[in-house]
Amino acid sequence: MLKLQDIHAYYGKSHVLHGVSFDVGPGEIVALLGRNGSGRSTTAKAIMGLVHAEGTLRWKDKDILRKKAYEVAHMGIGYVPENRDIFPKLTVHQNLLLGQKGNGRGSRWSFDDMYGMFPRLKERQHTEAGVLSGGEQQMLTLCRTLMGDPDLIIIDEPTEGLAPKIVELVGQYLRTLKDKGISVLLIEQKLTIAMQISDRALVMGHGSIVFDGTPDSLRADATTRKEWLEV
Amino acid sequence: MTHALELKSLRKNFGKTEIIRGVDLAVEAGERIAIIGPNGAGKSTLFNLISGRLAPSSGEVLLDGQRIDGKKPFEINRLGLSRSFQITNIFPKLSVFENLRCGVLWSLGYRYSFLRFLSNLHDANARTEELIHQVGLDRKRDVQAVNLTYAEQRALEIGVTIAGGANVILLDEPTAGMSKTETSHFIALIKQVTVGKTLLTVEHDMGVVFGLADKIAVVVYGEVIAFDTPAAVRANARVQEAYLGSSVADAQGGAH
Amino acid sequence: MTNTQYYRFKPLNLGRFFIWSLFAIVLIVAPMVFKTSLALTMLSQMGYLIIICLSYNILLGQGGMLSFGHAVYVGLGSFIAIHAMNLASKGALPIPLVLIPVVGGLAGMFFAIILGFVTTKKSGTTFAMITLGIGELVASMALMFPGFFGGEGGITTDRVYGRPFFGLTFGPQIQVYYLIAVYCFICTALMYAFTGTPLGRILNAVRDNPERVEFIGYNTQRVRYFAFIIAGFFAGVGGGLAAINFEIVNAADSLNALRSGSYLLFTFLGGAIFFFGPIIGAVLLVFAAVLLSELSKAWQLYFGLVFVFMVMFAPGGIASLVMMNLRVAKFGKFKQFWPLYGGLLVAIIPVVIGAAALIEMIYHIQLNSALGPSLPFMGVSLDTSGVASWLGASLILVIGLIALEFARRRFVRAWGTAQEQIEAEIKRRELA
Amino acid sequence: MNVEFFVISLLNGVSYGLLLFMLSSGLTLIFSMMGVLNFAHTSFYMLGAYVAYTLSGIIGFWPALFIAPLLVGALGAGFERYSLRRVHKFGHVPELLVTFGLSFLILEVVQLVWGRSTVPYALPSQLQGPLFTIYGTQFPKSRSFIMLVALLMLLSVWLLLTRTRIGLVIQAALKHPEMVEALGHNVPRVFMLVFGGGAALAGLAGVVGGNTYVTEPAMAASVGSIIFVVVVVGGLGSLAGAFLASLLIGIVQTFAVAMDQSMAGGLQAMGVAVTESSFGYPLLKLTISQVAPILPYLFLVLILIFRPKGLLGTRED
Amino acid sequence: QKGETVKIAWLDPLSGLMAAVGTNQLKTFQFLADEFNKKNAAGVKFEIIGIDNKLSPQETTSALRSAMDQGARYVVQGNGSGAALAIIDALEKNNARNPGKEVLYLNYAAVDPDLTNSKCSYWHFRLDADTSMKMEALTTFMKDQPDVKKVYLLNQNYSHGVQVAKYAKENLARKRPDVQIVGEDLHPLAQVRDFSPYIAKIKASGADTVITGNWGSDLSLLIKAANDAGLNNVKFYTYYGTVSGTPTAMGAASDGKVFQVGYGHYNMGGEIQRLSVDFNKKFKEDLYTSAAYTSLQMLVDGFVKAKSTDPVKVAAALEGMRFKSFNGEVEMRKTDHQLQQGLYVSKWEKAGGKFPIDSENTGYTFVPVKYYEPYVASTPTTCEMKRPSP
Ligand SMILES: Nc1ncnc2c1ncn2[C@@H]1O[C@H](COP(=O)(O)OP(=O)(O)OP(=O)(O)O)[C@@H](O)[C@H]1O
Ligand SMILES: Nc1ncnc2c1ncn2[C@@H]1O[C@H](COP(=O)(O)OP(=O)(O)OP(=O)(O)O)[C@@H](O)[C@H]1O
Ligand SMILES: CC(C)C[C@H](N)C(=O)O
Ligand SMILES: [Mg+2]
Ligand SMILES: [Mg+2]
Repeated sequence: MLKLQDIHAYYGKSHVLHGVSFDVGPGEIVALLGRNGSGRSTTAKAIMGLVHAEGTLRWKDKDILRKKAYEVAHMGIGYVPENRDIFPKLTVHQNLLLGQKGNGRGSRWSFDDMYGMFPRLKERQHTEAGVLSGGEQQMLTLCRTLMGDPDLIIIDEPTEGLAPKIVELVGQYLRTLKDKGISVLLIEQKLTIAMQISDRALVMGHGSIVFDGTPDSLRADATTRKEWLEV
Repeated sequence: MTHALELKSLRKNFGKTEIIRGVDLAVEAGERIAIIGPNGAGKSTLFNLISGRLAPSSGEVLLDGQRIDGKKPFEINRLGLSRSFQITNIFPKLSVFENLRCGVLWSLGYRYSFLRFLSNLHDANARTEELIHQVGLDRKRDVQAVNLTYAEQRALEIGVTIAGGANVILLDEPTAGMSKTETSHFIALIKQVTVGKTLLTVEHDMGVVFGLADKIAVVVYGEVIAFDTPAAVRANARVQEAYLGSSVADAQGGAH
Repeated sequence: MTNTQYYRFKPLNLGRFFIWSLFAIVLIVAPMVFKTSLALTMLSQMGYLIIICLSYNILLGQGGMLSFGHAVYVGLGSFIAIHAMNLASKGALPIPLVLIPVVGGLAGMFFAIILGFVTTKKSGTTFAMITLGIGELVASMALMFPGFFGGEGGITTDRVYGRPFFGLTFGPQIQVYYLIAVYCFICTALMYAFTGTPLGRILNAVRDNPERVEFIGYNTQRVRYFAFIIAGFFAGVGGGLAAINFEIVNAADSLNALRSGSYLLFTFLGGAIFFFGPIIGAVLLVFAAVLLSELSKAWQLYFGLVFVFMVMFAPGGIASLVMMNLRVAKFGKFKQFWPLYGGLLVAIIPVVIGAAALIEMIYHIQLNSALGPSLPFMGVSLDTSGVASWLGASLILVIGLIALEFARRRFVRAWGTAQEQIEAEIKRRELA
Repeated sequence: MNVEFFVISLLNGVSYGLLLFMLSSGLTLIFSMMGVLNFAHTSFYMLGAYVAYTLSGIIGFWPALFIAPLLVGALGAGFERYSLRRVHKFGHVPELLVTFGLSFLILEVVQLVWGRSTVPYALPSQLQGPLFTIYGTQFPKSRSFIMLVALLMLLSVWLLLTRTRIGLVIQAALKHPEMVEALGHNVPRVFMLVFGGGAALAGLAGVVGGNTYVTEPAMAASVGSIIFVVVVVGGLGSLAGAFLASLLIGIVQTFAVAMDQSMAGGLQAMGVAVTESSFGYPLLKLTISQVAPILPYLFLVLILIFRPKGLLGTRED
Repeated sequence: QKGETVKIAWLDPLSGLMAAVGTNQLKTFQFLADEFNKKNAAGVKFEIIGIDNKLSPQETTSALRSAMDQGARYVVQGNGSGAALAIIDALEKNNARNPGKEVLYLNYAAVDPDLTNSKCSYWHFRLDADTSMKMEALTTFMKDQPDVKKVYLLNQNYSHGVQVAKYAKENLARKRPDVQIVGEDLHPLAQVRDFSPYIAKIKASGADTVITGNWGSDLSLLIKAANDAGLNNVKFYTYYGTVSGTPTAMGAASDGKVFQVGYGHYNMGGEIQRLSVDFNKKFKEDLYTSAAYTSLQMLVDGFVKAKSTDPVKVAAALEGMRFKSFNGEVEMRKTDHQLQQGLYVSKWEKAGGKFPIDSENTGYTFVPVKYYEPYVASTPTTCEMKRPSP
């Protein structure tokens, strides 16, 4: 489905990704691991067309390199950024509304699905999103992206700032997504959850992929873990 | 007897929803308290009430026995209570040095002075240098705060918070967004700069919580359901059910 | 640690001494170089406008307060100053002329204390709109009180009164210029000093993040209010000097929103993020207001064009352009830019000439056709009725544009590489 | 005040209020959605009048009524596309300044093309004459037409804001433009459309305002600040607020003109002797009618001090 | 003297609120200078240097300095008494401080009576009739209008407007004590967009006559609002009905309802009429500032009389000089340098017959209904002229 080959990305003049290659299949959960600053978020942005990138980037056999973010979104990729980026002055409901494309008909997800997933959001649906608690905001961003009915969802550190119990919940929901045939590219710091739910794990280091295999093989590969994940 | 910080049946509602539903809490001087609780339980709101960002709907907040509820943030700060923010909140266009110096000025009595030069305020400058060193930003002394990395900004956030030398310090998720290594670094830093002070922190990372706190307060749905030592809290069934869940917390807690 | 600090500051101080001396020398020498009476008028205006623009920048650049009503404080300062002069010459008030600007300053400060109290309660757009409202109010009301404001004609005065001050009567413009220059220097120095005081720094903090300032012990309203009062004082000093310079002040002219707007525009054009930006702005203001409008009937068009392009391409104002080049020079990379700038200049000349010729011809048709179809333009005579002039001007313009684009591309490329190298250099130094 | 005068004044007040609303609806749109203090708004208003003047000479007033706003809107969109968009990332002050510069340019170009004096932009025959006569005072058709247009503007902007997500998209994009794009919205195009739409509304106001009042180069500057008052008093981001504020200002100002009371009179009524030598006599003797046209500014200042959100606003900054 | 070029600096607004008026006047001066250059008794050539003073007294002072730098020894100005005062003030100082570089100021339209009374200056000559003189003529006319019974004064709240109101009240009390002032209003200058509240007030007051010194859009909008509301039985007595834009605003609807007082009208006949027509052909605008003609004529005669173009000599020659302008013989009164000339009260009516030339292509024109000899409108002066000691 998604295929990256030798992607290079730049912030202005600084070269951040040095040839990233991997792919994500349909209905697959792929974890993208790595230390702070290794370039995981940049990879996500490169896919979305939010940073200048070079290389081959294909989605459903179409070239999406250099496409504008809204075009990429319309082709079915959803993105949940790491710093949440909720719209603080809009209500929870309006935030979700903005996630929809068109009038939302034909989407796999409805408002009720979202509110069912996180009842807390339903309680707060007419509140300004800016006053939500940190964790609530995180839930909101996830739902907002789902409202756009993506076939692939890229989630950047979704469990950041969530209470342990909610972290588990998120893990469950990611698996539900998979059951609905949606692929997930999960960018994580916390190994625990990523290892539990993903089908495949990628490890990034210094702007390129240094490991690609199943979670089990990563668990077994002490050197990679030592060198690229722990300090 | 007076406590360093005391909350008496504190309540807060936004419109019709009551977010804080009667919190009583007494913190002794020099204690380190961790506040945990599910998302949206009202931890940050509690901090906002204490620090004056919000006014309580009812109830009292006492700092060293003195009522501070309803006061403005700057008044509370002048009484010796300082806080950091969950979302980094520094002066983006000023350098690291200037950020910290701003934090120092009031407490050294320079107030709104425009008759003295900053460069001649030797005590303030010395204190700032010391702070820079403490938070480990020597190398970034003259870098604008916007240009710092996330972790550095968090360190600066703490630096600005402790700069005024307040005795009671509130930290809202100080380690959010940091990697494991950075986190443990940071805990050491926090421990070091808050020696002898009263500390309240909000945290989700059980590793941090257990590594840092003398006592833990568990907030659920706007109420403190437990306030005890870490071991006792961990054993508390209600806490387990309401907050910790099973494996994740264990995994986090076990890592330290 | 402490060592490095001293090492850091010393050369800077030397440089500072040098710059201030240079500033003083420029102030002293300027009227000796530019001798015409027009030049002297312009220099005098620059002198007090520098004070006004700098005072405006205490609000805009340093405090993040966008004011649409700065002229109120300048203007009221002028009025009080002029009344003080009239009283003094009647012998009712023992104030020598050299202290009149201080009177203006105190007046500006007084009104800032009164009006600023409500204005500075808020920040951001709300602040801007309150200043707009107060500005309009004061300007309109002034016309209704001819007793104090002198109505349409304003209030006049004679600055020559009392005993001469060390032999100076302040009748001749040159003496007035030097009075202005002295004030200009002192006020600039004071305002610069202000940036280095605790209040000055906290003001920056309020600009950047008012919320956090509340949590380090400062009352943001208070900080804004104090800054507003200080700005009001210097605005009033500038107003007082203006009153001395013109010996007339009238409400319609000195209080209105247009005047406030021009302080804003030119402070911004000069560069609000640097202390010295407004100085450049003030100089430009005089050139635009006095010279440009005399050189060409189309001055507002030129002004609008230049302004829009400046905001689009150099939002930091002229000062930021200067600083960017200084940075390049500091890293020893400026040499290669001489020819590039030369190229730009060579390309711009025909663009300006061509465009200006066209614009002037169009304006000539609109305004001056009574004088016949020919107009003098830079030494040649253009004929608006003939095809040749139009064609020629267009041709020059087009050629210039092509050359400019060419030069621009080369410049941008070189500039990019230089910046890249500098960034790398900085990183390297940081690591070292 | 007798009934006759009251009715007529009320009518005048409402129609003036609606004129203000017509002038400011486009600004509300731009200001509330994009946060841009568009100083060139009234310049677009002026352009609308001039373009319509020329067009109605060629194709007649009624076609011009539609085409002129479109042209002005296109111009606004072009300005957004090629100038404002570049400046957007630098913040609000540069945005404001660039529109300031634009207002200079438009003024000069208008003067170049149409000259510096009033142009004879006349009402079409259908709009000439009174619509009805009440107590011997005529109510002109042209004014009723303005009222109609203002109401239509209210309706269409309201539909735009409530029936589409454009408002949400823009507000969200002010905070996190990249995120909004990542959610699949073409943000630049929306900005351009909104700005163009605002300019078109201003243009439309010019088309109908220009012949009811006068079409001259000073027409832009003369309504420049009053419409900011309307938008701010109403509350940033609130269309209903702007509407309410327009009517309120219109009515207050109209009735204020009728009041010849002054503070001096009030004091005298209370038994305080006020003479020409009393302190502040020039102020005391001002009548309300004399200050009527500047009451809106007083209103603005008071509102901002006591209710910074504005009448119906929800946002504060 | 023969063949000399005389530079005249024209300092008036080319931008801002009064740009239209200023532009028209600059064209008038340039056009007339061209005409005079073809043939004049002194044989001089006039060169007009137009400088934009933005209607601001302060800008005027710098404009004046630049004019002097460019060698102009004569300045003309007319819009706004504020700027006029600034010039007088500056010239008093300049002419005292720089002997040999004196400059003369011909004021062609700034009508504040103070300029030739308390603030009078030897270097200032006014060619327009001031507010009090025009009111003198206007009220003399009204004296004979029995239908004037209730008068409403509506003026701009600044010096000119206040003075119009003041003189109107004084003069009417003197000449028509039976006339009732039923209302008086001062409104802020150039702030009112909608005059209908004022019209409602006028109507409610029962006034049959409005006296207004308004100009520019304040007059255009006022009259438009009156016409819109169908205020048909009220006459407007104005000062500035001819100023650019106002005729267009009046149009057919104001037929017979607007009076104006001034030193001329559109159909004066003679040379000025020929020039007006030429001007209109050339610029598609009206020539309404005929004081420009008087200015140049006076200079020419002054040059001849002084046999020099030196301002000092010319100033001396001008004092008390009588000369012939387009509107008959006029005199530059020595005591205060206020030109004494005849004034017309004219009425807005359909053009044609004896008065074929219309205004701004409206088909309407100001038809003279009464002419007053100079002495009628002449008002006393309190000027104590300080003359330079020879
Ligand atoms: N806007 C930017 N401009 C310049 N450099 C940037 C920018 N954003 C990130 N970088 C740099 O790019 C590199 C990769 O950053 P990225 O955000 O992709 O890392 P990450 O793996 O997601 O880490 P994190 O755990 O911090 O989210 C880092 O060195 C970072 O400093
Ligand atoms: N100004 C406000 N208006 C309305 N509701 C608010 C406001 N501030 C906070 N809330 C609500 O109060 C609840 C508690 O928020 P708070 O930020 O205190 O949670 P928290 O315990 O810090 O959670 P987290 O751990 O996720 O940060 C949330 O549901 C939030 O939506
Ligand atoms: C030209 C006029 C409309 C101006 C008028 N003479 C005045 O003194 O204000
Ligand atoms: Mg990341
Ligand atoms: Mg929180």
